[in-house]
Amino acid sequence: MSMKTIFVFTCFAALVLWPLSAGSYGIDLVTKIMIYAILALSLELAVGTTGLVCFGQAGFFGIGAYAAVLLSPQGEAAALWWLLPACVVAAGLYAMVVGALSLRTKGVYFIMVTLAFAQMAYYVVHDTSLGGGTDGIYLTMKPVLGDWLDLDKPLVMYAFTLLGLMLAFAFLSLLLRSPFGRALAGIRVNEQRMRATGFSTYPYKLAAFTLSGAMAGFAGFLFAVKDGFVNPELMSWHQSGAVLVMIILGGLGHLRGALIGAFAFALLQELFQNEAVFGAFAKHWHLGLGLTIIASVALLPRGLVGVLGQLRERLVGRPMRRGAAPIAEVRP
Amino acid sequence: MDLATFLIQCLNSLQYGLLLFLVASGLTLIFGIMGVINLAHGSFYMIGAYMAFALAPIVAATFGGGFFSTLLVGTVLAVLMGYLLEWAFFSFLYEREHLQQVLMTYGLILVFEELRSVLVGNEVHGVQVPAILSATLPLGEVMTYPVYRLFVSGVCLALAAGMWFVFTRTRLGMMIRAGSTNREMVQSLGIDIKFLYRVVFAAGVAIAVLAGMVAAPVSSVYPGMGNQMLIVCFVIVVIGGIGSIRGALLAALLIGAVDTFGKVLLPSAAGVLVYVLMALILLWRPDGFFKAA
Amino acid sequence: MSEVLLRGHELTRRWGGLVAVDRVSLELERGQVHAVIGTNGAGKSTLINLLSGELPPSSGTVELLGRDVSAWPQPRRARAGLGRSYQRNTVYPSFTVQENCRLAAQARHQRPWAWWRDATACEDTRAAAHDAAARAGLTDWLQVQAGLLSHGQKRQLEIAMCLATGPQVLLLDEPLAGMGAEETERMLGLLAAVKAEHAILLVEHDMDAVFRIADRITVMVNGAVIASGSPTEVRENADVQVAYLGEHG
Amino acid sequence: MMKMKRIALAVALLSLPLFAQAQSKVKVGLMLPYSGTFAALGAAIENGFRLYVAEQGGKLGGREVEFFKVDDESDPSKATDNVNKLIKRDNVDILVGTVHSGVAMAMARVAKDSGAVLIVPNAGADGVTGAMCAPNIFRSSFSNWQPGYAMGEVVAKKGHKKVVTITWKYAAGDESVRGFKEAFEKAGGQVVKELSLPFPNVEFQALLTEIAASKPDAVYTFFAGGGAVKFVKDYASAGLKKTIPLYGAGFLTDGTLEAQGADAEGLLTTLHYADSLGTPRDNAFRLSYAKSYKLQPDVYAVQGYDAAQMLGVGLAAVKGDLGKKAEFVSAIEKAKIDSPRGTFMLGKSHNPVQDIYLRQVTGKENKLAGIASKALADPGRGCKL
Repeated sequence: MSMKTIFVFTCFAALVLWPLSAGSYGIDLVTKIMIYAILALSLELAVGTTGLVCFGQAGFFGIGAYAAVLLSPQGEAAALWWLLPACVVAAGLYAMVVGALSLRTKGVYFIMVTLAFAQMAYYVVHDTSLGGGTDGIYLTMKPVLGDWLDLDKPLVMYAFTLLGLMLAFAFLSLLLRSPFGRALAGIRVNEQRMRATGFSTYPYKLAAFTLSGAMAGFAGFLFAVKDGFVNPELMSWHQSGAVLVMIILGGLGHLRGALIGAFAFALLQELFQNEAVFGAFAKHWHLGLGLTIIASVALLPRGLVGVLGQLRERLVGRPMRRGAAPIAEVRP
Repeated sequence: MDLATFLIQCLNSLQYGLLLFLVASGLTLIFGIMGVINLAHGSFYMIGAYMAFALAPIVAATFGGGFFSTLLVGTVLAVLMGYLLEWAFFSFLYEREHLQQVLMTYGLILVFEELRSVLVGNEVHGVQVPAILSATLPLGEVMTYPVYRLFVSGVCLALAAGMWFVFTRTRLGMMIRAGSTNREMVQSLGIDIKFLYRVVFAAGVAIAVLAGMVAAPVSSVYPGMGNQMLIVCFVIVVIGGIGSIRGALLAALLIGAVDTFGKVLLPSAAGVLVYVLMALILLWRPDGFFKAA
Repeated sequence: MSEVLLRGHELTRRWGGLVAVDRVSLELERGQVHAVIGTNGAGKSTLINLLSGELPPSSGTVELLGRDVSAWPQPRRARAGLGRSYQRNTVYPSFTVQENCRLAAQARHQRPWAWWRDATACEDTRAAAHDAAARAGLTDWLQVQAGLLSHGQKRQLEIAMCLATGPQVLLLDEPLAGMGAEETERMLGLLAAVKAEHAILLVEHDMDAVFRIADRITVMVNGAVIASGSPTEVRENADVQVAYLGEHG
Repeated sequence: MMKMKRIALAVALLSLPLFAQAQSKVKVGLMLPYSGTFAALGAAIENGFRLYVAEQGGKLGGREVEFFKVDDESDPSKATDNVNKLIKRDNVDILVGTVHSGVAMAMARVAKDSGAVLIVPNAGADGVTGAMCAPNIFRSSFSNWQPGYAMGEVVAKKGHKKVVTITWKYAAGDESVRGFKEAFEKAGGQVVKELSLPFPNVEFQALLTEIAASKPDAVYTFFAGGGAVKFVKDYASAGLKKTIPLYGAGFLTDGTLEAQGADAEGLLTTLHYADSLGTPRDNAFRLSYAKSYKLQPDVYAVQGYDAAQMLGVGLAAVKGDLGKKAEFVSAIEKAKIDSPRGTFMLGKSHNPVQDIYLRQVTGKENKLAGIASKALADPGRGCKL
């Protein structure tokens, strides 16, 4: 077993054991972080794996969340077995449309077109009464699966989210090793070469983008079920930006990076907001967070994933066996 | 809408478009030439507006000057700030992935916004229109048009002309254009690309700060004002074609018009129009109006 | 008899007012190395781009294995048996040699839907990859990361990746660029070894090498063909001597 | 010696539960914006709240008050987690918050589900004391409907017939305009055009031109913060202030007068508070606030102050024992809150039934110009209390 595998298994083991030691707030907090980790994983598939820098991931996230609320029947609980797939499909369909159109563009233009489509979704729920407008809308009854799955209980929600995260991670791990995943990796580094080799890259990219959107929709569904409340801000560009920050912070090109990034980003916020640690300065927590991010860019070129490797290089002077390949050029 | 109203709306859209251009031109400069996706650009605009507010009393006390002295002092400070920021935060990032720069500028947004809160506070402030520009011109039956808005448009036009001149007529402009197309070539020509980048960054920051200062009397000064500007600036830069000054001008005027007429004619879709427009334009021309010079 | 695998007919490509490739026709036969030479900017790389489908021609047609493929996008032509290499090194630096070749071989059997399968467990692509690496002389380097190879080895890997796709036609863009004498020899040996089963288009600056290995040579100047024939014919062509060889002394 | 110690120990042990009861602090969770656009409002609310607690000697209902703070960032997508931080991590007894309506809606949801007492010290979303109303949810401020409705009556009384409304396209603006329209059209006026622009866009010029073109008798508007400043200045510099009277919900000129300068002079707005009520109660409050914080209080400070009063009433009624929820709730429902704005009681849906003042901007103050609507109660639509 490689270090990588051991690390991942340790992480998931820790997550499984966490509720034993955590209070109810700790469980809520980690549930939230795991939802964001799924969202980050979804973005990692587009950005880190395929080189499609999407600045509109929150759009798919929000569509998954809104679908969970809007598709639920009034006054009774929806059945999980159809609601969950419906949300995932809704987000995936939107991603497919967005991808089909925006994949015509490259680099920064792609970034901005994806942003544009997310903003469109944002304004649709923000400016119309479709989803309760700016005040948001409640999910009054959480979806159920028979009698035995009650997502209203925090611990059940935790377990369900953890399962979702594990499945997402396992799915992506397998996917990246599969012929499909290898082709995506090739496309990220040099798309032209892939075409010359005989890969029609457009369907590959579209499939990856759609999958990514669908997975973001899954995260959105979980979010709606956990909070029971959705709001247009779920789709705002700040959200898209925050997820992007998570995966860059964690380290692009690694699934672990998305996990680590999501946890690090959320926990750093918790830390700097903590009055017990920072006293009155906790009010200015943005400052601490900002400075930490800047420091991490300056000191950790490969993201948090690369920390161990960097340490080893510092100590032993041995280069990493495998450097992260550079991401597709963003420059025009 | 009768003709007179239509013409006034055209004037409004032109004036708004020019202001947008003023802010966006600094972004397209940094973006196009250095390839840095500068999310903190809106923060520079915000810093400019707060400078107009916070520097004014200090400048008045030291130099006894008014609004224009403040502009001058602020611009000088902005150039210095841009120069130092490039040195401290960006100079080591060019060899890295571009997304690292995104992360860096995201961190800077947080820091600037919070420093603003610590230093100046969270209140909304107004900035006085300088006395000599405070007159208004009659426009139609009930409306008047403030001279200061014309002044803002004038500044934008002057800046556009100035940038055009620097780009096409000076050695610096030549180096900048060469640097944006081929870094290695410029270096082999014996031009110090590090210095060049630092100058470009400082110029971009100074333009954003200047825009903030000039806009402050009409926009007022409040927390979060930079982030509002940021996205629309990116839209303009991308529609215009990254790094293209004339593209940014055209795109800014277009966005100004869409925003102005959208609010009047299609109020229910006013928010989304700009993005629909951007998506359509980029699907039609995937590289924006003009490819970089 | 000779078998024409790829035929370019009256290919033209204009960039605005500039004609980069001007009504070029050529035929590639199995078992032959067909070299295209010309000064920088003569349109050689553009010609390869037209043939491989990377660029659409302004006019003219391309025929691959007897079928008109002019309207086919590049990936489809590649799958139909048209392989190409690039001037710049385009190997995937973070992949090993084996992975590079395997990825290329995968183009023939893409199986994108089989998300649960490990790409490396695919027997046929693995075999094709190993075979290609062996033919390019890289068997010993299979597990080495491509980014760590020497320049010459990277060029070999380029060829190996081309071969791994199982092509009939090879379009090689300056495979000898930047190579030392020993590396050049190895590459020429490699080309001689594979030419029997393929039709090869070779764009190259190294004249000695071209005249040693080419069966046919086409000379381009300013986008147009000024001479075409056997090495001897081309060497003795007066126009060529003026336009090209003369300059090189 | 030993004996003494033993006795002391016994006394200590015996008195432990008693002491615990009397000494354990009541935990108040303040969920307010401490960063971003509304940060100044959050600070004022907290100041007001703390001022009342300090005036009571740091105790409400005989129990000391301990504060827990969370920055809600005015971001509804983080709201549920932030409330849970207070409820589950800090185990607060009382929730106080917030400014942003969307965040308040999320808080109301959690409060409704968990049964925690929530006092909303600003957010005017009609739904909080409408469809979302609950026995444990109170508001010390207003509903968006209230100032709008009051202004509708005022504008109609002034004899204006045709009015144009303008606001941001978001819930607070819509609700305020709806309140205005309801009263104004009931009194025979007509809203000829409802203009809106996307939140938080502040480019008003196009819509001002539109107003000038349709030449209404008056304009009603709802803006707050930076947008309010810019709107008032733009309105004046477009020359409209001289020709078409501008009326607004009070936030148009609250906390923004310094920035608006002369352009705000003379504007009429409606709100449940004004700068110079001149009542002894208000004077005392303003003096005390100014002394404590070296700042002049505003409506947000009053709302924070009254939130603390409401909590104080409830706690006093149950002698600090929050276990008696029903008594706690009914005490607040029956109480007359002695607010600096004037005494008020809560309506059926737990929204203040209060006088809405008509204020006129004079100098840098919102001077009282009369009472726009006496003891105005929010209809509490959708509330089933």
